[in-house]
This record gives sequence, C-alpha cells and structure tokens, in this order.
Amino acid sequence: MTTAPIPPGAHLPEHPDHLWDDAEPKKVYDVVVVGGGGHGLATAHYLAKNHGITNVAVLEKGWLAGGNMARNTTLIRSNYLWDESAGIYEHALKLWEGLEDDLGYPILFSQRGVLNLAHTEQDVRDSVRRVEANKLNGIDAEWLGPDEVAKVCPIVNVSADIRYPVQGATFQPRAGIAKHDYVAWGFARRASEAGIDIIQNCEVTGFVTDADRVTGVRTTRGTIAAGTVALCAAGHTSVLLDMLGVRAPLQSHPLQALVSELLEPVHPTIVMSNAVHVYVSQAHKGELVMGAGVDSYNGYGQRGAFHIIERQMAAAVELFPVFARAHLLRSWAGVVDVTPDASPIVGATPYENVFLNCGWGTGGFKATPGLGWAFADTVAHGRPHPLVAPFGLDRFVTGALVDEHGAAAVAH
Amino acid sequence: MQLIACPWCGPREETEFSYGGQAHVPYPEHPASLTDEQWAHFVFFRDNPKGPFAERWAHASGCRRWFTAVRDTRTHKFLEEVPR
Amino acid sequence: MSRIAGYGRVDRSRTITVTVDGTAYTGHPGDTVASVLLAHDARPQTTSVKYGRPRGITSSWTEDPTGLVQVEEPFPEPMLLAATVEASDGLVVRGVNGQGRLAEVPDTARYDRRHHHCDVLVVGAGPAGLIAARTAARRGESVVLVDDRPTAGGTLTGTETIDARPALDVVADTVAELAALGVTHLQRTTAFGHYDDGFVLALERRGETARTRQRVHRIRAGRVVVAAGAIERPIVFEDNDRPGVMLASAARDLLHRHGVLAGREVVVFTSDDAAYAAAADLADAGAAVRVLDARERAPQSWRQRCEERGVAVETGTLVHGTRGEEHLTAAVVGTVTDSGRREVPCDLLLVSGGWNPTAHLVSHVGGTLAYDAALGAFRPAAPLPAGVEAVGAANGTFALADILREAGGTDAPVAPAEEWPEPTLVLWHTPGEATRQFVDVARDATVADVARAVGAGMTHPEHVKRYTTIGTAHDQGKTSGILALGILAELTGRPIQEVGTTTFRPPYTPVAFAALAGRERGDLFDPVRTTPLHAWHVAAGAEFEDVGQWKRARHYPQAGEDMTAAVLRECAAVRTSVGIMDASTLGKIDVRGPDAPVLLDRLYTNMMSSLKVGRVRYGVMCGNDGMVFDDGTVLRLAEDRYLVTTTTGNAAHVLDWMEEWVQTEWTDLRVRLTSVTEQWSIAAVAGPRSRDVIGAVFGDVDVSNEALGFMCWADTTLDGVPVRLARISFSGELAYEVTVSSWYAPAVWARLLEAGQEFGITPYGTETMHVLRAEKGYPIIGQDTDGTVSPHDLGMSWAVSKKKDDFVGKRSHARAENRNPLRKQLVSLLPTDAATKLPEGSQIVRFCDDGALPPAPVPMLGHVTSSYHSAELARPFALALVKGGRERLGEVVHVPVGDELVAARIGETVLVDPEGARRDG
Amino acid sequence: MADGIPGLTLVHPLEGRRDALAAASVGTLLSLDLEAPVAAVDLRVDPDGSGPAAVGAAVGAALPARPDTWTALPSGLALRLGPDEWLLTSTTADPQDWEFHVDETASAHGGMAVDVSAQRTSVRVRGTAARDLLAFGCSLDLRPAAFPRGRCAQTLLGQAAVVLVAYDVDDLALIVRSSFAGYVADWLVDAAAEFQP
Repeated sequence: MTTAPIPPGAHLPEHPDHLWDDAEPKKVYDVVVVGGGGHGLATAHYLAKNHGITNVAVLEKGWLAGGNMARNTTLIRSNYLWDESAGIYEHALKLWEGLEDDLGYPILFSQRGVLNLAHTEQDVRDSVRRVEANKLNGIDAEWLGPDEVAKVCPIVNVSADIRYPVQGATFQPRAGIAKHDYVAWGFARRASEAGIDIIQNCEVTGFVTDADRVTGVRTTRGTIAAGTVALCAAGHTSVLLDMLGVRAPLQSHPLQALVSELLEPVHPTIVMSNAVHVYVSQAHKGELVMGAGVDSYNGYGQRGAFHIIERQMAAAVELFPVFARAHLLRSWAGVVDVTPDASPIVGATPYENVFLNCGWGTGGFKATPGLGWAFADTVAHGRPHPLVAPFGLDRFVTGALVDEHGAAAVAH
Repeated sequence: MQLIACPWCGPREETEFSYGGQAHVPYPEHPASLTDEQWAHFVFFRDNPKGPFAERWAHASGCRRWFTAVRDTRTHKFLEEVPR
Repeated sequence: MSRIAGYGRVDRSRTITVTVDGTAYTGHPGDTVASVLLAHDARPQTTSVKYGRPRGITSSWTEDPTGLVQVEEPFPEPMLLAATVEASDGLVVRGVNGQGRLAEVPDTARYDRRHHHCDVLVVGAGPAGLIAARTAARRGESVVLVDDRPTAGGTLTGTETIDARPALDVVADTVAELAALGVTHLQRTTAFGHYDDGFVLALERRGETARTRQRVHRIRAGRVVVAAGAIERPIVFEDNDRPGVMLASAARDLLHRHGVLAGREVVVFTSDDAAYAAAADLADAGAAVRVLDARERAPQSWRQRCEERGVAVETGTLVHGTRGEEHLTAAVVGTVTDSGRREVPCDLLLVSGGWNPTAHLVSHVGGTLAYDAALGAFRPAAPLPAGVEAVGAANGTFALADILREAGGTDAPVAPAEEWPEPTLVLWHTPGEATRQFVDVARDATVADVARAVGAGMTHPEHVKRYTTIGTAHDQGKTSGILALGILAELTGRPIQEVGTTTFRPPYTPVAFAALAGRERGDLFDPVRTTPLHAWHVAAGAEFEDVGQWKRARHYPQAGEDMTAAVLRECAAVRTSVGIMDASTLGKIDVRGPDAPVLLDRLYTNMMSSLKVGRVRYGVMCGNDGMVFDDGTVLRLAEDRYLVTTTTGNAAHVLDWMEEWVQTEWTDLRVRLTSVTEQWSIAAVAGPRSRDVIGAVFGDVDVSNEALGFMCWADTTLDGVPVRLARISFSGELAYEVTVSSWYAPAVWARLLEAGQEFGITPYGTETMHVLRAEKGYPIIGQDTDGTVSPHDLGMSWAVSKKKDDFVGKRSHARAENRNPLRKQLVSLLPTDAATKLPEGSQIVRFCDDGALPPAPVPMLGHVTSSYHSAELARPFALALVKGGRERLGEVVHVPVGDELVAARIGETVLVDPEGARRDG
Repeated sequence: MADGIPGLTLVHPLEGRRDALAAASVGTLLSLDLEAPVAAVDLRVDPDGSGPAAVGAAVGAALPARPDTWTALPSGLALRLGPDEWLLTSTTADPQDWEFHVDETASAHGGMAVDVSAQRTSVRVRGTAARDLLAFGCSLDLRPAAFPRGRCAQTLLGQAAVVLVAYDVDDLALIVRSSFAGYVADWLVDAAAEFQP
C-alpha cells in the first residue's frame, strides 16, 4: 500500500459519536424556539448555559440547520461601520474565539483575516471611515494600499490595467471562517446534553393567542404550549409573523453561493469586493467558496438566477486571474431576509411573550454566538439585551436606523 | 433565467428587467396627516408572502415601461403580467 | 500492451505521445488519457484523500470517482478525469491526490457565449437522443442536439443491430440526415444546467487549438428532451476501491471506443443483465472471463452466449472482497447462502448493480425523481415540468428496442428485443467488514462511516452526506449518491422513498470559471463610458477616475507634477484667471408637459414651478425616507419644459426613479421624460476671466452681468450650431456652462481653448472641481452624504420649501429622529496646525485634554467627508459630518491620524467668498 | 448631415474606432461600418389619439403601428420604441428643424418631440455572419423568421443597451447611446475575431 503524502486539509476532524437526540414534542415548554438553524440552536445553548433554562424546545420544520446555516459561506468578521453593529458582531467574534472549547467540538474556526477591496475613490473614503471607526471601537482593522494587499493575498490582481483597479483594502486580521455544519451540530449537541428538545420535521402552522400573549404554537406535530416564544426563522420569519398579524419590514431574497473542486492552497485569506460583487475564501479541504450579492427579487425558492453566478465568475477572474481554470462544482441558494437599513431586527413584538430575531440578511452566520448569547438573555429577562436594543422594530418609526448600506453594505 | 413577458415587447430575458417590489402601494393622499407609524409603514413595510405576489417590474433595458406582475415566490414563476 | 487489433474508433494511422506522471506513453487520436494508460496497463499515480490508498480508473467517462489528473501542458488545469481528457500530442498530465493546482499565470485563451433559440433541444446523442432529434426535425421543428462525448452514438458499441444493420451505420446515417435537416448538432457539448422556461446552458469544448477554447451555449427551447442515458451502479464490497475494479460498461466502452482491453483475467460481478454484454465482448477480444451473478437465475439467452464463448457463469454468487497490493490480483468470492470464501485470481473485476437514469436536467427545473424499486434507482416521475421530456435510459428505459420506440414512436427504427431477460436484483453491498467497504471511493467514505452517522443521531440524507462527505467530491456522487441512500435506508430500517429523494443542482459536470466569465474580461468586464472629449483628455495627458461606468478626467499633470501639485495649479488658475472642465457626464433629463412644474415640485425639496423661463435653480431630491439622494441644477426652458441635471453616478437611477413616479403613481400628470445625457455636452468655463473667454467666442451675446446674470441662461449659435450659455457655478467663481450638441463638443471645446489662450485657460479635472466646490461648502452627494443625511443636516434648509404642503421625503423630516439635535451636520474642519491634510474618512472625537485617546470604545462625533489642500486658503481644510455640528462652531476637536491626534476647529462650510461676490459678479 | 455644418466639425462618436471596425470586417461574411449621424427625435404621443396619424402625415409616412417594428420615412426611419414612444430619424433635416417640425405637429395632439440626434450613434452590421455575430451577445431570437426585415428591438448586447434594427437578413444596425458606443465597438471587434479566416 502506498503512503503518499495526504493533501493538507484532506482530513476532517472525527465527529463525536453522538450529536443529538431526535425528541418527540412535549405538551408544554417554558421556551419554544421556532427555527432550528444556527441562531435557534445558539439561543437554546445559551438559554441553558447562561440562564439555566432547559425546558426548551427547538422546532425545525425540515432537517436541523438545513436552511441558511447549511448554505452560507461562513465568513466571520466584525468590521462594521456603526457602533451598534460593531457591538453585536464584535461580541460574536470574541465568542467565536472561544467556541471550540465551549462546544467541545472541532468547528475548524480559522482566523485568516478578511480584505474588503476598494476600487473607487469613494470606496477608499468609505473604507478609511470604517477602519477608523473600528479602531476607536477596539476592533482590529487597518487600511492597506495595493502593494500591502498583494502581500496579504498575492493572487489578487492589483495591477492598474483592470477595469476597476484595486485602490486598496481594509483588513481585519481576526476575521475568519468556520465549518458551518459543525457549528450547528456543536450547539445542538450541547443543547441536547442540557436536556433541550430538538424536534425536526416540525413545522409551525399557527399560534394560539390570548390577548397580547401567545399561549401555544400549532405545529404539524400537534399544539405545544409555550411560556415564551423566540422566533429564529430567518427567511421564513414573515410567514410566521403573518400568522401573528404582525408586520415587519422584511423582504426574502435568494442568496447564491458556490464552490470549486478541491485545490492546493492558493488563497490565504478572505477577499470581498462590493464594487464587483464577489466574495472568496478557500475552505479547509481546498475548495474555493464564493458568494455574491443577493438576487434582486423576492423568492423563497432556494434557487437563484444563473446570470448572477456568471457575473460573479467574471468578477472573480478579473480580480484573481489564476482562477480562470478552477471549476464551478456546485451552486446553491439560501433565502435571506433583508431589511431597509441592512441591519437586523431583534427584540420585542406586540405580543409580550414573543421575541423576534430576523433581518440578518447576509450577516447571520457571523453573528451566531453573539446573537444567541444576547437573544437568550433577552428571552430570559423579557427585555432586549443592550447589544440588541438598538435593533428594535420601533426604529423604523422613529427613523433611528442603523444604515449599513452607505459605507459598509458588504454582503456576507 | 426566466422569460418575462413584457406587456409591450413580449417575452424577454430576465436580465432586461428591474424589480420594483410590491405593487399597489399608493402614495398617501396627505402624508402630513399620517402618524409616524402610518408613515413608516408606507415607507418601509412591504408584504413578503410565500406564494403569489403582485409586484411592479420595469422593462429597464427595453421599452422602459413599468408593469404589474403576479409571481409565485415559492417557484419564482410568473403567473400574470399586465400593463401598470 | 492491451491494444486489441480490430477494435475501437481511434485513428491508428497516427501516433501521439502523452506524458503521465513523467512517463511518455503512445496513443492515437480518439484516445483519452485513461485509454492510453490502460492500453499500456498503467494507471495515474493517485492515492485517496484520507487513507492514501491507491486509486485506479473505475469508469470511462464523467461518473468516474477516481482517476483524477492535473493537466500541466499545454496549460495547467486542475482536477480533470483521465477518462474525459482527450489525448493530444504533447499533453502532459499527472495523477492528483485529491487536490488540483491552479496555473500561476493568467489564462490567455478565449471563452465566449452564444445564444440559441429552437423548438426542441435534445440532450444526448445516444440512440434515444438521435431518434428523438430525427423525429422532431422530420416534423419540421427546429432542433438543437447536444452531446457531451466526442462522437454520437452514446453507449452503442457496434455489436448491436438496428433495422438489421450495424447500429453504428444507422448512427452515421442519422447524423447525416440531421445535418441535412438543418439540425444544430454539437458534440463535446455538455448540457450542465437547466433553468426556467426551457433555458439550458451547455459547455462546448472546442479544443486547445481552437480560436475560442470553450463556449457556453445559452439555449432557449420550446421543449427540452432529456436523453442523457444512464450511469451504471456499482455494488459495494470489501476493498472495492482497489485499482482493477471497474464498472462493467466502462470496460466495454474502452474496448469498442478505444480498442483497449482493460484486463486479461476478468471477473464480472453483476446483479443485472447488461454486464453480460461486457463479459461476452471482452471474451471475444481474448480475455478469460467468469461471470458471478448475485441472482438465483442467469438470463437464459446470455447464459447460452457465455457458454459459446467459454465464459463460466455462476449464479447466487457474491464478491465479498479483493486481494492485491497496488493492483487487483484476486476477487474474494462466496455464495449467497453459505459463509465459505474462495479467491478467484483476476486482474480486472467488473461490477454492475444496475443503472441509474441520468435525470439531472429534469431535477434542475424541479422535476421530481421517484424511487423505482425494480430498478433500484430514481427515475423521472410524472408529471414532468411543462416542456420537459425524458426518453430512453434517462427515463429508466434500458432495452434498445424499447428506447428506440420511446424516442421515435412509429417513426422509429427497430432493434431486436432481448429474449428472456431477468429482473435486476437491487444490491447495495455484500456482507463484509464495513470499514473497508467504500461507498464513495472519491471521499474515502465507507459503510462504517454511514453507520457512524446514523449512530450519532442522523437520519436525514443531507446530514449523513455532510457527516460523511459522501457525494461531495468532483463527481458529485454520480455513482455513490444512490448507494448512500440505499445503505442509509437499510441501516435505519426504512424504505428508500421515506429516507429521502434525490435532487440535483447545476452544474452537471464542473465548468471552468473563465468559461462562465466568457467575454466579460478586461475592458469588456463592464462598459467604459466616455464623453465626446475623451480623446482630447487622453491627448492632454489626463489621469482618469472611474465614476460609475464613466471615465472622467481627474487632473492633467504636467511634467514632474504629482496629483497634489497639478490640482493646486489647476485650482489657482480657476481662482485667478480661467479654467475649463468637461462636465458632459452630468445626467440630463428633458422634462416636458403641462404638468412638468407639478412633477418637479413634488420631486424636489424646493419650488420649481416658480422658476422663470430663462432662469436656473439648484435643487435637492430626497427619497421617501427624507434623505438626500441626488442634487443638480434645473433650467426652465419653457413654461412646459425643464432641463434637469443629475449627478454623474446617479443619472440612470434618478431617471428610473422619476419614471417610476410618473408611470406608477401620478399617472394623471401630463409629463414626459427623455434622457438627453449624451445629446448635450457641457464645458464648464470658470474663473474671473471666464466672461472674457465666453465673450470672445460668442461675440453676438451680451455676457454682461445685467444681460446674463448668475443662474440665468441664454441660447445663441456658433457658426450656425445652437449653443446654450448658462451662468452656473460649482466653483464659486464667475462661471459659465457651455452646452452644445455632442456632435460639436470637440469643436466648441477647441474654440474655447483658443479664445482662452491669452488668459492661460487651464483644463481642470474632477479632483480640482472637488476642491473648488468644497472651498465654497457645496456638498457632493455620495461623498459628503451617505444616505443618512437630510437637506437640513447639510445646512440646506434654504433649499427646502416651507410653502409646499408636500414633496417626496417631507413627511420623514418630521420624524422624531430627524429633530434630534445630535444629528450629524455638515461643517468645515480646519486643522489648527494649518498643515495637516486630514485623511478623508477620518473619525472625529472630543478634544482630549491630555492629548491621548481614552481606552476603546471611544465615542465618535462624526467623520471627515472631504479634505484637500487649498491654494486659495494656502492651507489644508476639510468638510465633515459632526453630531450637532452647527452647535459646535468654533469648537476644537481631535482627529486621530495614524498614532497622532490632530486638533481641528469646527467652522462654517463656506470658506471662500462667503458673500458670493465673485460668483455673482 | 455627415459633413456637419460648415465651420464647426462634426465628430463621429466612433471616429477613433472607424479603422478597428473596418479591420474586423471579413469579406462577405461580415462588415462593420459607422453610420453617418442623422437628425433624430424622441416622439411621445398618445398612440390611441390622432397624434400618430398626424405626425405620420407630417413626416411623410405612417408611423409603425406594431410594437418593435420600424417603417421607412422619405429620408429616414420611424422606430416604435414603446407604447407611446417613437424614434424618428432624418438623413436630410437639421436636428433643430427636425425637432421643431415633428414637435409642432405632435404638440397639437398632446404629444412632444425631443431632439436626441447626438444621444445615440449607429453601427451597421452586415454580412452572412451578421446575425451569428450578434447571437454571441444578444439574447433575442435573431433567426430571420423571428426577427425579419421591419423589426427593431431595444435590448442588450453584452452589457450595453442597444436598439437593434433589422434592415434585411444580412443587414442590421445597432443604435447605441454615444457614451456606450466605444464599448459596443470594442465588443463587436472582439467577437468578430471568431470569423477571421
């Protein structure tokens, strides 16, 4: 038997022998978390870990973490412009940095840094503005000129003779990627260990209400009484809110992503470019993982239009000439819920015991532990945790938006 | 990569069109008389149904006319396209 | 050497040399790398990703989970299959251990796209596809036929007969007839994605020497006929990953396409009839063959044919494992009933567990695939999506006679029906050590891994796939996917249809990024928009800046000048004499109709209906959210006609937005909008001597302040060409905008330069324009605003009408947050050292008495939006958005710059000529 | 019009690419030529009213009634761009006069005409490969039966909006906004390489 060198990253860590139990729904729970994705599972984990609340059910309409959690491109960063965003995302990043130990699970968290490229004079202004804001918020960030960009990521084409030359980039060294499935399974395993019921193939079909309280959740597996309801349904939040007669400024759009075949390491970091709508990292096994901007129209179909991917490939080959003969192996789409100011909606609803967590757009994955932490606290104490307080539904009435479009509307 | 039937130009590639969101959301008669909440609902809140949805589309790279379409957001399929 | 005389369709008259893992092998045109290697009894030097076990070639086309190679010459391309790479002279490849390598130099090959429209697209040129295409073409339908292999015929080998003739003769005749009927017939073309409304993407491999290496065909078809055939299904047993184990159909394919005999001592392990054809053919070609049939009964006619050839057939017999080191030496065999084992020496072990229809393209458009227990496979289920059909093996029809009938109906040629066939026995794996039974050979994933996933609490195929990585390799589980489902069903004691169905996503096979980019590379990546004066700017040595898709002259450096020096010079020229700038990129919209004034009153924050004909007014537009999103000047050309200008980058957006209001909201307004952005070119002539220049060029115009005052316009002609002169100033100087048909822009520009010579007229670019306007406190929308800034925040309440009961955005200005005294407001910022140019984007913090920043988080007051060196002020200055800025006039704040804290004083925005004497003079 | 008005030189937006386009031409297979600038107005008038007929009378030929079609004027073209929108060109009129002439009639019928002579320019694409060339970048069904003489369409070529005009099976024109003309010319030249012997 030959023992040729095993390619780096070919080995994935061994999984634990046991992950979670498929629970049968009980009649009543203190907390019912609707949505068994990253946010729902993280919320359940921190409810148990930080607040000792374990009489909890996590309801998933399909297979666990099979929504955006299974479909995202796993970028983790906290270099957002506004204090409010920086607060929640940086809290999340700090938790990411200790998450493998907390979960006792090899989630392949790899801090390799993220470059946000600037292609125009205005990109440069916006980038410097964001870097300076990050520094003052205690977030690692620097502005790099084209030469320094080439040092961090030699395969980026920084020559002046491309259509939109790279003028520089912001760099957050602590940014990284993680293995999305393992993250979800790690949270599920801890929650399951704590006695929380993880219930799959259980779709919410309605709510039992009593004045301004929700007393139960109707599901395809029967009605479940709930002390508190926490909504973590991402792209499908509007469907649930419609059942409650609550309106939120959400639009669900397809967001596509794709991978290449396995390649020898060529890409040491993560590169994002708004101007040409491309996002690339190289995952642990060696595949290039890419995402683009969201598809333009509303859709729950978990499929996008191919011209978006073609445009993305054109941008990728422009910025990374060496990618020319890499191959698109698989493409897919998730359903992201987008808000008018590109910031999430977290907090109270007109129902005193129903709490809302949605509108993360392309930012959901990176926020997972931070949101779970703050949302669990919100649910446990029945009031918004300070980190999510700025993201209440009421901001659309007062006009106190957290507009991440202008200077930092960065997908993923 | 759908074919969208522009009521004027006929079926054209999706890439020629731009999306205008929910249809039939009229500009308020007297914005000044609205509460902040009512105004916020006009400015920011739109339906987001999983199923048939009446939307506004513009044939941006064609005749540049706006029209109304009913589309199923589950399949993305267009069910009906009518002028304005 | 295993090249067999009299077999194969390779061109033996020519010999080519292919280098694999450093060894040169001879082959022939028509070979693949796999067939060349097998002809030399070799295999690529590859090992598996996880356990480093040797890997061979297990199939002859795209489904091969092994046999990965890296092309090195003529140009590096990663992760291709030896079975699909066509051999060409000088080709250099090497085996790949799970990861490919990208080229270090850019790929200069050409790639493009081509659109097609047809009544029928047929995918697959096997017997089903050819006849389906012929039937449609004979009916007079326009047909496109694509097939991924180099030649038509699919799995037909030449041993079959159709209409009592050799099948390949019928294929050749059909291909000729299709050509005669005008069918667009593309071989080496893989339909890789199927989308709504009959849209299929197909990649054509045109060859390394073709002008265009690869082409993506974008085919819009009335009907899509999926005739893509089927993929043979392996059976899992111990050490089934050992080189020498191969799909039965692959060995047959290699023999008849390439004249290669993949083994001399052959064991065929099967649970269906098709593999008998391989046994017979390989025996005819000189191999010693033994058939082990897992079923109790062998198909009678095949048993006879085997006897005639001396091929032993054992029924109720299973392969439990293999022996060998680098390569197979024996199969470990037993019977279904007892536990006895014996070794059967062999150098090739062919496996066949039945066939899986290649129905990917049906699934891409949401067609459901239902499990067929008789086939042990998923097949297209009725109703298929509208306009989609599946015929032949892709539809689960495997007998040639039936395939032809299904594809051609009464019009179809006839093949003899197979006599006394035996039903397929669905067998996922034989008994044995699960840790060595490979479900996905490409991922080193075994039956034990599936069992472990189930033990961990996973029951959904998606979870198992992600836990074991089965089906995620280059082949996307073409052979392993169904096995994993079957084994999962077995382990969880559920029928397959309950375990889950299979859905496929594009692409069917991997597609190079560059092929998808097509022509959209370099300058064709995105349109470059230029003005009629672009050639002049280039000749004048301008540095350009990208503004949207436009190239705008940013400054005109002279010998030895950097941008700062050039801009200071250009600024000084405008402030002291005269400068000229190309402002043609400004968006221009002709707004006409009796209700034009009404529309503009609703869209602009200020009043436009009161503007007199002959006058100009600056206006601001807000969105419904009350935030500024564009600004510009408005000329009233007539009672019912305005010319609206927009910012360069926002022009298309503003026009679309205005059309949206007119067409969808205020449909009662009698007003029409026409883009005239390219119709009119604008030369901005600015500076104290601008009046002299304009006067000199347009002698017949009274350019005195009385006749043509600030914010007035007048029409004239130059040599008969209509010209419009407008007193508009974005620099704060006496200035004119000269508007002329773009046809004559270069000519008029030349006249202005000529007349300006004596005043040293200086062309200036956007950077200089930015400095000049900033000195006057004029904001640039998108630079000094970011979508969160209202006209009031900009200090432009003077441009917000209080008379109008409404305009777009007015209501939002009344929201609580908009009345917050701590909103950011536009102010100027003067570094107290009068020397430091604050970087644009810098954040602003409270003055730190001890000269050091407090620990993070440090509250921020705002940020620097614009910052320049001013020739006029002989110092750097900046504009900034600062919380409660206008309440802080005179206050000194700190701006962190690198490790320094730079002190700066907040002030009014207008720093030059506050009373506007120059501008209005 | 091509020679412009004496005194001021009319510069074709694609002057700098005239030679490149000529060089990209391939015998009878393909020829790419700049078209001389023409006077053009964007006509907007109620299609159901008396306007179209009146304007037709004024310009000497009936305006096209069907969507995406054109008709010949005595010295120019009338292209139907939208429900209430036409592009009227004249090879002989002066742009200002052309706008005045059409507008005079149109405004009497609640319509209007706007001079867009310099807004767009045009490239003639001729030859047996003309439609094949365009099929590389245009998603319309350009088969002669589907896009015969008399058809026109506003669509995309590559990334640019164009008005595609079918004069004949082997004779088409691309009308494009002047600022995009360079891109379209470069695109055509690049695609035309496919037909070089």
